[in-house]
Parts: sequence; C-alpha cells; structure tokens
Amino acid sequence: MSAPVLALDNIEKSFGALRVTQGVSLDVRPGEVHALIGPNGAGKTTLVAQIAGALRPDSGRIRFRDRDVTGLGVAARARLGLGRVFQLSNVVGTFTALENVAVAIVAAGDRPFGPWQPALRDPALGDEAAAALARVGLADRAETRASDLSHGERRALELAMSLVQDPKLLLLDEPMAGTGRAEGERLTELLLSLKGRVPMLLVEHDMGTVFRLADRITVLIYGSVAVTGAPDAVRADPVVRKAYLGEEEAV
Amino acid sequence: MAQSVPTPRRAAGVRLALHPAVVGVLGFAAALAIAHAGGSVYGATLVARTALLALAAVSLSFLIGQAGLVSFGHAAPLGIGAYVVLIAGEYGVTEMLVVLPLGFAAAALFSVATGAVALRTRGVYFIMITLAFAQMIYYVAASLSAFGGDDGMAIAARSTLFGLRLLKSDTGLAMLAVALLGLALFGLDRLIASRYGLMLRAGRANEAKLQALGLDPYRHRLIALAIGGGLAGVAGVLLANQVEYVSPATMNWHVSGELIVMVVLGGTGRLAGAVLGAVAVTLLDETLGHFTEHWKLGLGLVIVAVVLLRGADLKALLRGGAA
Amino acid sequence: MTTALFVSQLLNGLQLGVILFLVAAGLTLVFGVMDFINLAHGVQYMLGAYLVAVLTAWTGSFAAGLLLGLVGALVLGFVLEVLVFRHLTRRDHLEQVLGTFGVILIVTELVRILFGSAPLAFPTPAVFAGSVTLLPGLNYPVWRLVILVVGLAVAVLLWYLVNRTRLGMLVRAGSTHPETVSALGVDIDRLFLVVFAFGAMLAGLAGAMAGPLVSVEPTMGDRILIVAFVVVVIGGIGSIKGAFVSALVVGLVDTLGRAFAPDLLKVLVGKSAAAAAGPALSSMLIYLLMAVVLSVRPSGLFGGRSA
Amino acid sequence: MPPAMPSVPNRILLAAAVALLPGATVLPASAVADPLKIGFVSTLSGPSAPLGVHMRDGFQLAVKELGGKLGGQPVEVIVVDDELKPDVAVTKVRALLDRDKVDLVAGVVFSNVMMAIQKPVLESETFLISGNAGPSPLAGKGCSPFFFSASYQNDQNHEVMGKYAQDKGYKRVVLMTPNYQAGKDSMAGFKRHFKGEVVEEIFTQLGQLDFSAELAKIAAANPDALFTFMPGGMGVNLTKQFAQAGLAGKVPFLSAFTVDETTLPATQDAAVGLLSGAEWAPSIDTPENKAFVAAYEKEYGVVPSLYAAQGYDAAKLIDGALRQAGGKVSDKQAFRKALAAAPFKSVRGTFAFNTNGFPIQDFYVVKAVKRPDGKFATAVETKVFEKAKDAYAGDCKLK
Repeated sequence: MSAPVLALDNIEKSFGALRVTQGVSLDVRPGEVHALIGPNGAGKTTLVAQIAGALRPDSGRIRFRDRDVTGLGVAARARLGLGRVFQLSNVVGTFTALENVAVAIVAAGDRPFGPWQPALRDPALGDEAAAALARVGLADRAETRASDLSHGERRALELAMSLVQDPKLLLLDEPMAGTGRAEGERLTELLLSLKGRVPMLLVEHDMGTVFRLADRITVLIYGSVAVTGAPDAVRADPVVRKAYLGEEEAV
Repeated sequence: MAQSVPTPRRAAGVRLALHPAVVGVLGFAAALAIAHAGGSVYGATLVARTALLALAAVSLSFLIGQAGLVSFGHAAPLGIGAYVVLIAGEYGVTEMLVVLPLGFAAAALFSVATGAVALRTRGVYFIMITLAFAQMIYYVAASLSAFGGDDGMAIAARSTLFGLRLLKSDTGLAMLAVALLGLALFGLDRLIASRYGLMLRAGRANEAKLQALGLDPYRHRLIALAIGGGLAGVAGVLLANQVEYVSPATMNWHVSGELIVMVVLGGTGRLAGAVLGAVAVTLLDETLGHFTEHWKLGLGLVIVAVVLLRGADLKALLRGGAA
Repeated sequence: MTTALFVSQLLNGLQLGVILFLVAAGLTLVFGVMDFINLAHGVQYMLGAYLVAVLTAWTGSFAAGLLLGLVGALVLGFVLEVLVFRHLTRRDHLEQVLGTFGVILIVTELVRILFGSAPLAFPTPAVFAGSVTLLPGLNYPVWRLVILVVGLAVAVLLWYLVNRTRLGMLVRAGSTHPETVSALGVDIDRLFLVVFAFGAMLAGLAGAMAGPLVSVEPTMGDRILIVAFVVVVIGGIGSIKGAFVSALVVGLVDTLGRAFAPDLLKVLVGKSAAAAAGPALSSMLIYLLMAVVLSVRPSGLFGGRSA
Repeated sequence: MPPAMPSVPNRILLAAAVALLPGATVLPASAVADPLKIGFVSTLSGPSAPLGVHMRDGFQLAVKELGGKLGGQPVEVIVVDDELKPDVAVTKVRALLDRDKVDLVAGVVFSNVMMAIQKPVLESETFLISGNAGPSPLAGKGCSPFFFSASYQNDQNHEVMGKYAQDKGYKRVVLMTPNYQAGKDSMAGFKRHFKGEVVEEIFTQLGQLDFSAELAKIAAANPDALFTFMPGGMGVNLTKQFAQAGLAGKVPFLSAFTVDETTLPATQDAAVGLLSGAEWAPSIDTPENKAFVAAYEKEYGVVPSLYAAQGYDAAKLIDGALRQAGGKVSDKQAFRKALAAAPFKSVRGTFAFNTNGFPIQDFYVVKAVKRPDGKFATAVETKVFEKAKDAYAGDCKLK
C-alpha cells in the first residue's frame, strides 16, 4: 500500500487549561474516504482548523503528500493541493457562480496577475469555469450571484471551486449541514461520483451519509481518538455506541 | 464591471460609449466648454480642481471599494506628489512628463514601504496605522525648512508640457486633469476586470476563502497600494500646479477624511461613485459656502441625511406606506 | 533639581494619560460592544467642557456645574444615540465613519452659532487653584493632581463595573462574542444605548477635567479624538485594560518625548541636527509608537479580536 | 474725467463717466451699476477662527459706520473663509478674482495663507490690503506695488519684546514658540534687539494642548523672563497652565499674539499682568480709538483686539484712498498713489507707509488688565519704538 496522503502524528492543542486536541493520530490513504465523527464539543472544528493550517498545533506533526506542512499557513497548504469545503458555505457572495469558479482557477496558479484583459472574456478561463459548473450540475446558474443560490447549490459551487484546483485531498467540513433532504441526496451522489478519484477527509454529523461514503471512520471523543476502523467495526464498537451513537439516536 | 462570458455581449461601441470613464470625461469636458464659452476663467479653475480631487478620490475608491483597504492616510501620497513638484522645481525640473512619473513613483514608493508594514493589520487597525504613517510624513514635511517648513512654499512656476507652457492657463490644466482622470478610470476599470482585479476583489469579499483556495492576496494588495498611492501622487502633482503653492496642510488628516467622505458619499461599489462624491462635495462647498459662514452645518446635514436614508430599507418603507 | 524635573514630567505624563483614558474608555467600549466607529466621540468631550463651563457660570458653583454638566452630557449621549447612532450600528464601518463625521460638522457648527468661535472662560475651581510643593524644588498644580485622582478613581470604578457586575459581563461578552449575548436574550440595542451614553458621559467628564487647562472652543475635540483613537488601537479594541495601559503609555511617551527627546538628540546627533529633527520627532513619537506596536501585534496590546 | 464728489449719487456719475469712455458700450450694462466689490479673506473656522472673526468684524464695522460705502462708493464685501488651508484659500481667491471680479482683496490672518494667495492676486494686478499677515518676503525682495499692509511686519511685535527685555536688563531668557516658520521668525525677531543669554529655545508642536513638560523645564531653568509666541488656542492653553504651575508673578511673561482680546475672555484672571508686544491697544488715547472701541463693544459685545483694529483701519484706509482717487480703483497708478499717502486717521495714532507698503508706526508693550467694568483688555504699559520701520524695507526695490 502506498504512503498516506495525509498523516497526523500525535497532535496536541490546548486553549489555556482546556486540552481540545489530545494526541490525535490519523491518516487518509490514496483514494479513500475517511470520515471523522464525534459528538458536539469533541474538538472536530479545532482539528479541522489545524489540518487546514488556520491553527497551529502545540506539538505533533502534520504530513501532507510526504511533506511536513506543520509550519505552513492556509494558502501554502492549499497550493499543495488541500481543497477545503467549509462548514458554513464559504463562497464570494457578491460574485456570480462563474466568477467564483474563475477565482478558484486563477488562485490555483493560472497566472494570478494575468494578462491585461478582462479575465472572464478570456475563453481559456471562462470555458474551464463553465465546464466545472456543469460537472456539479450548476450550468444554468452560472450568472446567478452566489448569495442568491440555495444552500445546497452553494455547497455544490464550493465543491466545483475545489475540483478545478485538482485537489490531492478534499477536506469536507460538514457538507450536509443545513441542506434539505433532496439537496443532501444530490450532494451525496456527487460525492459518491468523486469517490476513488479524490481522497477525502469527511467531517459529518449525518450518519447516513457517513456510512454510505466512508471507507474508514475515526471517532473523536473529548479531543482524542476513541477508535478508528471500518464502518462495520465502528458501528459495533461498544465505546462508540455508548458515548456517541446512543446519544445520537436519543436525539 | 466584470461582465461574464455567456451574457449576450453588447456592441463594443455601445459599451465603450457608456463606459464611466467616457461619461466622466465628456461631463467634465462639457462643463469646461460651457465655462470657456461663458468667458469664465474660474469655471476652468473649478473644473481643474474638481477633476484632480476626483482623481484622488478615485484612487482611494480603488483601494477601499475594490481592494478593501480603507486608508485613512491618503492625504500622504497626495501631498508627496505636490512636494515632488516643489522640490523638482527647486532643482530646475519643471517638465510635466518628468514630474508626473516622478510624483507617481515617489507616492507609490511611500505607499509600498508603509503598506508592507500596514498590511500586517486588518480592519480598524489598518485604518489607524495608515493614519499614523500619514501623520509621520506630515511632520517630516513640516520640518523641511528648506521647503517652507510648516508654512509651505510657492512653486517657482507651473510645470511645462512638452516643454511648452500649455498649463499656464487653468483651461490647459483642467484639460490635463480631465484627461488623466479619464485615463485612470479607464485603466483601473480594466485592471479590476483582469485576473489581478478578480483576485483583489475576491480577497476583499472573502479573504478566508481565497486563502483556502491557495492564494495569499498580500502581494496583490501591495500592488494595489502602489497604484492607488501613485495615482494620488499624480493628483498631488496637479494640485500643486493648480494652487501653485505646496504646504504640509495638504497632508493633514482632515484631507484624508474629506477624501473618504467623497468616496463613501458617492458609494464604494463603483469607481465612478468617487467622481460623483468629489463633484458633490466641491459643489456643496461652492454653493453653500457662498450663502453662509456656517456652510459646514449644511454639509453635515447632507452627509447624515445621505447615510441615514441610504441605510433605510426603502422597499420596506414603500410597503409600509402602501399598507 | 533634576529628580524634581523628572518626577514632575512623570506626573505630567500620567495626568495626560488619565485624560486620554477617560476619552478612550467610552470609545473602546462602543467600539468593542457594537463594533461601532464613533468619530463624534471628540464632540462629546467638547460638549462636556461647554456644559460644565456654562452651568458652572450659571449656578456659580463648580460642584453643581459639574454634576449638572455630566447629567447633561449623559442626556445628550442618549439623544444622539436615538437620533443618529442607533441607525448606524449594523452598518458598514465606512458608513459609520461618514455618518459620525457629519455629526461632528453639525454639532461643532451649532456650538459655534450658539457660543461663537471664541474660547469660553473655564477658570480653575478656586479650591483647587494654585500649586503644592510635593518635593523640594517641585511645585505641582493642584488641579493636575485632581485630574490624576479622578482619572484613577474612574479607572477603578470601570474595572469594578466591567469585571464584577452583570452589565460588565455582558459588555465583555459582547465585545468578543456578540452573537452569544443576543442568544442570552439580552436586548443588545439597549445595552448599546447604556454603554454609549455612559461613554459620552466619560468623554464629557474628560472635557470638564481638561477645561481649566486648555482652550474651550468648538473644535477642541478634533485633536483629542485622533490621539484617543491611537490609544484605543494600541491598547486593543474593546479592551478597557488595554485602553488604560496604552493611555498611560501614550501620555508618558508624548510628555517625556517632548521633555527629553530634543536634549537626547543633541547628545546623539549634535545640536544643529537636533534642532531640525527634534521637534518633528517628538511630535510624531506617538504615531511611531502605534506603528511599531501594530507591526508587532497587529491587534494591539490586549486585542483579542481584530475588528 | 470728473472726480467723483461724495455728495453726488455716485452710480449715476459713474454711469455717465463710463458711457463717455470709448468702448464702454462693450461692457455689460450691469457692470456699471455694480457696487465696488471687495473680497475679504479671513480664517473663520477651526481653532483660530476668533482672530479672523475679530478682523472681519472690525472691517465690517467701519463699512457700516460709513453707511455701507467706502470713499462714497457703495461696496459689496464678499467674505470668504480660508479654513487656514493654503490650497483652499487659493481656490477661493481665484473665485473672487475670476468669478466675482472683485476690485480689491483684503484681510488674511495667517502668513502661509498670504504667501499662497499673494501670487494670483498680485499677478492679476489687484490691490491686496493685509489686515494682519505681514510675511517678510512681501516686505523685502518680493514687495509689490499692489500690496499694502494695514497691520505690521511679522517680526516687529517680537522685536518689541526683545528690545523691552534688553531695556529691562534681563540676562537669561527662555524662548518658546511652536515649531513652524512663524515661530522661528519670532525667535529671530526677538533676538534682533536682545543681547543677553538665551538659556533655551523650546519648540512645541503646533496646536499643542498640554504645556506641562515645557513649563516644568522653564521652572527648572529659572530664567529672568520667558518670551513666547502662541497664537490663538495655544495661547489660552499656555496662559492657563502658566498660572496653575505657579509661574505667574515669578517669571515675567513676555509674549506676542498670545495675550490679546481674542484670548482674554477665556483666560481672564490667569492672564492679568502678562505682557505682550503690539502696535495698538484699546487704551490708546485718541478720539478715533475711543470711538472705535466703544462702537465695537456696542456692536459685538466684546472688547476689540488688534486684529479688529487692523480690520477697521484697513477699511478706513481703502475709504480714504478711494476718496482721493476719485472713487475708483481702475486707474491703478492713481489708486496706488492714494493708498501710499495713507489718507486716513488710524486708530493707532501715527500711521504712514514706507516704500514697501508696510506701515511706519509706534510699537508698545501692553499689559493684560481687568477693567473697572469687569471686562479684560490690554493696556499700554510703555512705548518701545517710535515711528518704526521694518527690517526688510531696504531689500525692496520700490520707490
């Protein structure tokens, strides 16, 4: 088996006396979907921030594509191929869907200072952006302002923005949050279509989606890893059942 | 602004004719022509002054509205441009074709040097650190006793253009100012729509996302500061020529504040808004100032009214009225 | 002799610092709680000085004038908040800057129409006139000591209010987690009204304290406003502690800079160069300080949130 | 052309005169009936506004007393606020010259504004009558036949205090001025006649609020006297803090443009006894001055300052010159000759023009006093210079 795309090694992070991340180690292998679950307050958001580069761990190392990226910032990690879909949809609201995708293409290294001409009138850029929108089913929404898109559409747009960057890993932070049933279903289909091509680290509350998509699941409780394993093994794990799934079912 | 590909394109001619740069230039040119026909020298003075203030406001609007960099120190590059005219003049350099690029370069250099530090901060902190740098250069200028110190100094003569004294009359100066304003509007508009502009605007609207997409807009912003500061320097070169006097008062924070007022009054979304703001403020000064010593009361009332009305949800008001 | 000079300069710096603190405290609270930039805060400082000056002359007693003046400043704070500021709180920072700039123009001009441009008389209250001997060779004006005491008392009071009361807890929470405060079911508009009016009163108190020292005229708030912003930003927006520390630092740096920088320069670079550069340097010292602080700590000394 | 008689309705006479001129028909008819226009430039906003208000009020008082006419001519005074910003002033003055077509420009409190506007005004060969500012270039090399000062040359009031300190036998003096050109000129002016030791030259920030650091330094230096130049609000700040620091009565306070009737209403008792150099004071005992002071107090409710007196004199000077020149300024040679003769009774008493257009006049040390009616004013302490000329007239090539 080839080396993992992403590997966390013994990550520690504290805010004052509160240890929010305690010795977390996990990895994402090429082609797999690795889900990260855990009850509220388990420290998922903090961990995602550390993986993305927005927060720096107190100790431990993060390797991405065989490079130690522990000291790199968000932009540098993104340039290495870490694509991110935010928990709260994060697109440029005042831009059209097409412009958003164009931003992603240019940011990924398509001559960010570009020639002296309107960016979107450059067919090379415009056509690529339009194609990316078509791939996520937003072809007819290209001219709509992102703030006017529905929740699910914005997620799809965000995904399109990640995909044009040819990501080596997708960091999906609760993609299903706030989407309706039909939209969620469409999004899951979309992710399933990507499965095997792009490795993903999926942080998600919706257990249905997690068990449909994930190859492996890591359960985070109180900032540390309770268990990592295949979906069936995790489902059967008594610790998880008690601490997490039980609670989830109760809700 | 950036119109996207699949929209049906308007005929290039129509688009060009409706371009704010063209409209602006034509508007100023018409004003100038009317003033000229009416034999009003002061009309030309007013057009020159309004156009150069509009240029300064447009350069600030580019920073605020497009790059998201609210500079409270824009009087500094403006004043630097003015001082370039004075200092170059003292060394015998009075050719506009030399002074103008020099003014641009000096102001851009200042903006980049201070911007490199200022860009470490965000929001209100950025506003205040730009003010701090502007205050410092203000005190530096006030201590240049060879150039009039706090009082400032008259420039030896207005700049020449192509070695000719084309700018001696305010009409000539006004034409140059209007032409430069048009060029700036046109050039900045192109820039905003370019890939660079796209990144700049994305960084203003959502920096976190841009970072996550792999682009740190620091360099883009630094370049924006150079361009915005440089254009303010050009406006300063024109200002020194219009007034024929250069003093540190140009760099006072009041001037920075007035430029912000022009930009915000006209709306930050479009560069042309800054032109409207500059025209509005100059005209208010011109008309109210003639009626009453307390004209600033009127200006204040207009400003507060504009801000409050713009904030009111007009649709809701109309609905409420209909119900 | 030199010690006396140094001690008196220290006191001068601290006294300037507490005046700045009184102005900056309201500014930073309003900034912090509502994310609201109020350029018109300097106007409230000016109004405080005018109210107390006029009411002191009218009642013939400084104590009565001060009390009534502070109530007046509070009321004016309420009025301005209801008329203008409350409509600006959820707006873009730039709209706030523009709107409050308009308020400066209006209020300044109204004061000029009512009282004229000429400075108003604001004599030192007779009880506090003159100076006392603190050390051999060190006579110090009583009024400046009064300012020092009042400023420190207000600082203690504010510390208590912010750290030990429910209102203070809300203010603190509001400055870092505004959504939490609304979630607690607190009427954030009313909280803002209270904080705003209180800040206006503190600015008014600062104006009244400064009145016997400076020229009481319509534009007196302009200059203090910029310095107060410097204080707020160095201290970190929303932090009372930051405002206090940075006000004292700015007061000391400004005063000691003016007192000793020219002499220090003379030693370092020679007399003629010092004569040229000294005054310019001491004028820009606080701005230099701000630039250095912000380049090292982009959110000020005690700033948690970059606004 | 017949000289305009004050008793004859001028408009008709002027209309007749103009109609007789060749080419007069091309003039718009309205220009004939237009009153004489005077652009009055003053600082009316910001912390220095009180100076400008006094100067303007003095000028307008004179116009009012003369029935809205100067030299028998109906006048329109267009007052503009220069905001103490040279670029604003230039633009507004261009408007006065080009749009309003003023016949004369008068006023100007501050020298930087004067230096900025003198160029467009004088280049258009329009007469400029200073109501206050008297920068040295205009008195010396840059003098102009179209410039006249109804005030003083900037250095002179400082020279007065230098001479006074010298006469008093002061040995050690501290000088303190704001850090700008006028401040440096002030020190130079003081030192022109003072030969003792200058212990320290303190430069403060322009618009400084707090003088505690400087006052502590002065107290420590313990000089024979302090000389200072703190115009406007700075003067109020300094005077109040000087008294509080307990220095009043210990260190003689010699000043220029610091203690005057624009600041005394604010400083009141704190200023009493402080000295200042001036060419005028309300106490000068001439009939013209008594009438002026009384009328000014009646009209505006405050004691006039030297700025008010200069404004008043400027109007009287224009009035007198217009009378001599036949009610018009268009014959520039004649009007210049009339102005140079200073055909008016100054509230200062003696007043004549030097070749450079600056006055030859007496200078006094004045002292702030509380008058019996409770108002504060300055009063002549001693005369220092008699019929003094400024130091730059020699550089002026005008005859």
